[in-house]
Amino acid sequence: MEPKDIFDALKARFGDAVAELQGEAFRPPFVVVSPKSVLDVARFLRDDPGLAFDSLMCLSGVDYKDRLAVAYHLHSLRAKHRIGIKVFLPREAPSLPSVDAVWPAANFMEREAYDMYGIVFEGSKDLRRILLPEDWEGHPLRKDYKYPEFYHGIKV
Amino acid sequence: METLAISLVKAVPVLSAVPLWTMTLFVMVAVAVVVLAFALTFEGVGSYMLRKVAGDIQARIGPNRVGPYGILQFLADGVKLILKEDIIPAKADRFLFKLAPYFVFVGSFAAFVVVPFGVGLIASDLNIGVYYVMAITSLVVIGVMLAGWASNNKWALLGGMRAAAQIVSYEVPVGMALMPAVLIAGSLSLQDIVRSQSGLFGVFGWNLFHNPFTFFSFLLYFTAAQAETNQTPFDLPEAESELVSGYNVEYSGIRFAMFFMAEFGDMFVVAALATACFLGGWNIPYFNAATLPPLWGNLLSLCVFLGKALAMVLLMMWVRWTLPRLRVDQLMRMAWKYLIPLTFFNLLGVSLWLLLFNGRGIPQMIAAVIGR
Amino acid sequence: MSAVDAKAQARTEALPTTEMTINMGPQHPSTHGVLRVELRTDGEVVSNARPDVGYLHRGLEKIGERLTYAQFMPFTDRLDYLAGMNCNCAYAWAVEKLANIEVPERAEYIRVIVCELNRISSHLISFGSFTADMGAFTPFLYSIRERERVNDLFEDICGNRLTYNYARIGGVSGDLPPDFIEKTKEFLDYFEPKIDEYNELISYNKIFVNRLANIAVVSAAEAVAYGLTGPNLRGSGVAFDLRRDEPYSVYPKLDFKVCVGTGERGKLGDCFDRYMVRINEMRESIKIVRQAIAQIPEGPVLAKVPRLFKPAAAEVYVRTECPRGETGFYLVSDGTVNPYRLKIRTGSFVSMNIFEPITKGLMIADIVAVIGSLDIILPEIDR
Amino acid sequence: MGLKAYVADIWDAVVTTAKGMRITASYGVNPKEEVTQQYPEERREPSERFRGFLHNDIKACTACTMCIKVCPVDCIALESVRGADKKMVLVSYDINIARCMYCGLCVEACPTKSLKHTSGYERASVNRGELILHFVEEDGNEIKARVARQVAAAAAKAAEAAKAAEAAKAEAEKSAGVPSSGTKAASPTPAGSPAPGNPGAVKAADVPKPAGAAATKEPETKG
Repeated sequence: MEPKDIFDALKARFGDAVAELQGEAFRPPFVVVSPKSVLDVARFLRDDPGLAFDSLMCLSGVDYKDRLAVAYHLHSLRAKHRIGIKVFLPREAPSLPSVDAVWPAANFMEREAYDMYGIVFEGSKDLRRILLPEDWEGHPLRKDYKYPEFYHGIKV
Repeated sequence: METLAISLVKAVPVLSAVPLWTMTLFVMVAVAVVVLAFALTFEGVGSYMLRKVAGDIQARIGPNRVGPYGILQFLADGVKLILKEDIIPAKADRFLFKLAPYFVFVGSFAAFVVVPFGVGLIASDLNIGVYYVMAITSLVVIGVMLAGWASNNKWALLGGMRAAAQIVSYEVPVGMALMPAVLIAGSLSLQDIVRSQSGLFGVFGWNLFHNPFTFFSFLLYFTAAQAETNQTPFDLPEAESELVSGYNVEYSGIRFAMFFMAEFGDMFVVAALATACFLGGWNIPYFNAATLPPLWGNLLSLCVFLGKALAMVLLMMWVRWTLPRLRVDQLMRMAWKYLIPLTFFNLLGVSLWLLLFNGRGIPQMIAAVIGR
Repeated sequence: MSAVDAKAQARTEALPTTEMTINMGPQHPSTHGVLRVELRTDGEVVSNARPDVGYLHRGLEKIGERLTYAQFMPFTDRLDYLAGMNCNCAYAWAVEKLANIEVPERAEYIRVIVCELNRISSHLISFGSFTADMGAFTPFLYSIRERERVNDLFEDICGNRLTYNYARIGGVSGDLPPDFIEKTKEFLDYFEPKIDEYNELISYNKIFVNRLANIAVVSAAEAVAYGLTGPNLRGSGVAFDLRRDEPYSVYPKLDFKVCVGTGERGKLGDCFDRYMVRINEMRESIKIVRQAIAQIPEGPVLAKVPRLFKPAAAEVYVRTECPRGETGFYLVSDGTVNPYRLKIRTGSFVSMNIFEPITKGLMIADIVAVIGSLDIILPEIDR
Repeated sequence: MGLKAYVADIWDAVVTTAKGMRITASYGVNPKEEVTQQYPEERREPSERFRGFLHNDIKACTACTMCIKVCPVDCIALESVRGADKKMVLVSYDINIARCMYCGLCVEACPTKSLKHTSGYERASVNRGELILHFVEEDGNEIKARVARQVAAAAAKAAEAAKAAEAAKAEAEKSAGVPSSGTKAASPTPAGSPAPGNPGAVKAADVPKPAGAAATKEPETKG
C-alpha cells in the first residue's frame, strides 16, 4: 500500500489524533500522531490485515531544538511496505505510552531513547538506562546537553 | 623392598651395622625419589608434547623459542610458575585453599607406585594393584572439591561441583572396564596381569585381542579414562569458555603448577593402566624379556612400556583437540545410561567367555588348532 | 501428593536453598566482547539471565553530529569491527540516498565484492569463536587461518586489515589493485572445499549437535515480533534477506539463494539452525563474489562529490544486510555540513533484546551457546 | 528410548568422532600446513597501500591546513608564518600518532601530496611525548625570528622602492600635476594559526617541548 493510502486509513480510523503526513523530503514518509493515541495506532497498524506492520525496524528519539520527537519506522514482512510514525513531545517532561506490548522489539530501543533523550515510556516492561551507568545525570544526545565536569571524581 | 634392602646390605658389608628397618626405609625413599623424578619429567615432557601436538593439528608450530625446538619450554613454565606471586583470595578458607593442591597431587602421584615399568621395575608389586589405583585416584575428587569450595569464587564452586559429579560417576565404568584384564590374569597385581599377556603369541598375546568383549572394553575404558582425567570432551571442571577456568581459577604460582602437574600425572597413570591391562605392558612380542640379563631386560621392557604408554597419551591428545565439550547433564547421562550398562554387559560377556572356553582367548584357540 | 513427596517437600522447606547470582562478564572468555550477564541460577540451571550492555559505549551518534558526513566514515568501521566494509558501505549508501548522489557502476560492483568477502570473514570468526565456546579449539584456528587470507586481500585494496575506511560518499577510495581479481579467485577456490571440511569436522559432530539442537528455540512469529534480522531471523525459517527483498546496489543483477533454517537436527529456530544458516551463507557469498568478479565493468570508482557538500534538509532511513543482521541509518539533515541526527540501528542490539526471554531455564553452558548462536558483537550494541 | 535409538546414538557418535579425527589427523601429519610467521625474524611485507605512520615532506608542504580540516580526530597541529614572498613558512608541524586512527582522509585531502603514509607500524613507547612526531627540525622561534627579519628587510626595501617611486612620481607630477597614491599596507600578521575552534588540536605551544625541539627523524618511507 502507498503511504498516502496508509495515512488515509489511519485518518479515517483515528480522526484528529493523526495530524499530517510528512511526505516530500521524507523517505519513508512520516505520519504524525498525537502522543496519547500511540498505543492504539500501533495496535491497529499491527493487527489490521491490510496494513500488517508486524516488524518495528527502528525506534529513535530526535531533538528538534524546540521540541523532542520519537520516530518509529515500521515494515510489513507480509505486505512488503514501510511507513514512519512520528510523535512530537514537549521538551520539559516528554512522555508517551510504550509500544513494547505491541512489538517486543521496542523494549531495548525505548530504553535507549529514554537513556539518550529522557523520554519516559509509560507502561514499559523495564525502563532503565541501557548504555550509560545508572547514576549518570543528564541525557547526552539532547542538543542542550552540557558535558559534566566530573563523574565520581573522574574528570570527564 | 626388604629383598632390595638385604641385597644392598650384602653388597656393601659396612652397612650391616645399620638396623635393617632404616635400610628398607632408605631404599623406599630412594625408589620414591626416582619415581617422583620420572613423574615430574613426564609431566614436563607431556605438557610439551601436548602443545606440540596441538600446534601440529591446528596448523601452527607450537613452542619453539625456549631451547632447541622449544624442548625446554616446560622448564621455563615451571620456573615461571614457581617465581610467580602466589595469591590467596582474601575471604578464601586459607587452610583448605593451601591443602587442596596436595590432595590432588598426592592422588595422582601415588598411583605411580603400582605402574609396571619393566620386568622388575615396579615401585612395589602390590597384590591389590588395580584396586589400589582405583582407590587412590579418587583422592583427586576431594582435592578438586576442596579447591572449588575454598577459593570463595562462584565459578570455582561450580567447577568443583562438576568435578565431583564427573570423577565419581566415571570411576565406576573405569573400574568395570579394567575387570576383564583382572579376570583373565586371575590376579589384581599389575605385574601378573602383564605377565599373563606374555609375548610368546606375539602381538596377539595382548588382552586386546583375547576376545571381542575385551576389545570393546578397551574402547569403553579409553572413553571413561578420558573423562577421569578431565580431557576435552569431558573437561567440564575447568571449562575455559564457561566457568572461566573452573576450580583452579583462583590459584596461581606453585599451587597452580601442582594442579597442572597432577593433571598430566593422571593422564600418564591412565595411559599406563591401559597399556598394562590391554596392550601387553612391557611384553616384547615373540621374545621373553626375562631371559636377558637383569639390566638389559629391564631397560628394554621399560622402553617398550614407555613407547606404548606415550602412544596412548598421544591418542588421548588427538581426541582432545578434535571434539567439543559435553554439557553437565549430558555428561551424567552418558556415564550412567551408556558407559556403565555397557561395561557391566561387557564384564558379563567376558566372564561367560572365560567360563565357556575355560580361560583361553581366540589367539590361544587358533594356536591350539594350528598345533603351535 | 504421596507421603514420600510430602516428606521431601517438608525437608526442602526446612533447608531453603537460595538462588545464586553470578556476574558473567563484563570480562568473560565467551561473551564476544564487554557484555555482562547477571545470571540468577539454581546450581547450574539459570532462572533469569539479564544482559547489561553499555560498557563499550563511545557515543558514536553524538560524534556523528559533530563531524561532517565524510569525516564520520572511519567511525563506521568501529561499529562492527568484524565487518568494517559492510558498515562502511551501509553508511555510504545511506548518505548517497539522503543526498541523491549517483555512484558509478564499477564502484557498486567493488562494494558488493568487498562486502561479501567481509561477510565471509565475519561468518568465519562467528563460526570459529562459536565452536571455541563449545570447547572445540581446533576449528577456531582453521577459521582464523582462512580469515587471514581475506585480510591480506583487504590490505592490498585499502591498506588496512581491520578498520578499512574504504568506502567514500559516492564510491570507493581506490580502484582494485591489478592482481586483486586473481588473488580473490585463488582464495575462493581454496576456501570452498574448506566449508565441507568444517561441516565434517564439527558441524555434524554428535556432541556439537547435542549441545545445540533444541536450545533457545525462537519461532518465526517471535523472531519477527522481536525484530530479529539477518541470520537470526532466517534461522527461524523466515526467508527475508534485504539483498533480495529490498534490493540495493547491483544485487538485482546477481543471483543467489537465501539460506533459511530447516530444523535439520532439532526444532526449527534453535541454535543449530542459526549456526547452519551462517555456514550456508558463506557458500552463497562465494557464489556472489564469483559472479561480481565476472561482471565487473570498467570505469571510474568515485563520483565527483564536494568535500563539504550540504545535502538538502531531509530525513531518510536506509538499511542494508550486514553479517549480523540489518544495519539501518536514520539520517536527519538540516542542510548544514554536519548530520543533524544520525541514528544507527544494528542487528546485534535487537538480537540482545531477545536474549533474556529465550534463556529462561537453560543451563550455564547453554547461555554460552545462545550468545554464540545469536552472534552478537558488543561495539555494535553499545555504539 | 528404544534399543534401536540407543545403538543409533552410539553409532552416530562414533562415526562423527572418527570423521572429525580424520580431519585433525590430516592436518597433524603434513607439516606443510604451518602458517605461523615468526614475527620478529620473518617480517611480512605490508602492501604498498598500507596505512602506517604519517610522514610529511616539509619542503613540499604549503601549510594550507587542509589536513587539519579533514582529520576527524584533530590530531594534526601546524603553525606557520607568512614569509616575505607571501608564501607561508612552516614554524612547526606536529602529528600526534597516539590520537591518529590511520584513516587516510588527510592523505587524500593533501593537495600537494606531501603528506603520505609510511609502512612503519612499530613505535610503541612509554612516554607520550615520543608519540608526537615533529616534522620541522628547526626550533620554532628561530624560524619566526628569521622570517620576521626577512619580512622587515623586504618591507624596508619596499619602503625605499616606494620612496624612490614617489620621488620619481614627484618629478613626474611637477611636470604633469597628478596627486601621489597611499603608502604600503602594514606588515602581515602571522595567519595560519591552527584551525580555531577545535579544542582537541595539539597546539605546538602546549606540547611539552624539551630544550631544543627533539628532532625525531621520521623513518624513510620503506619501514
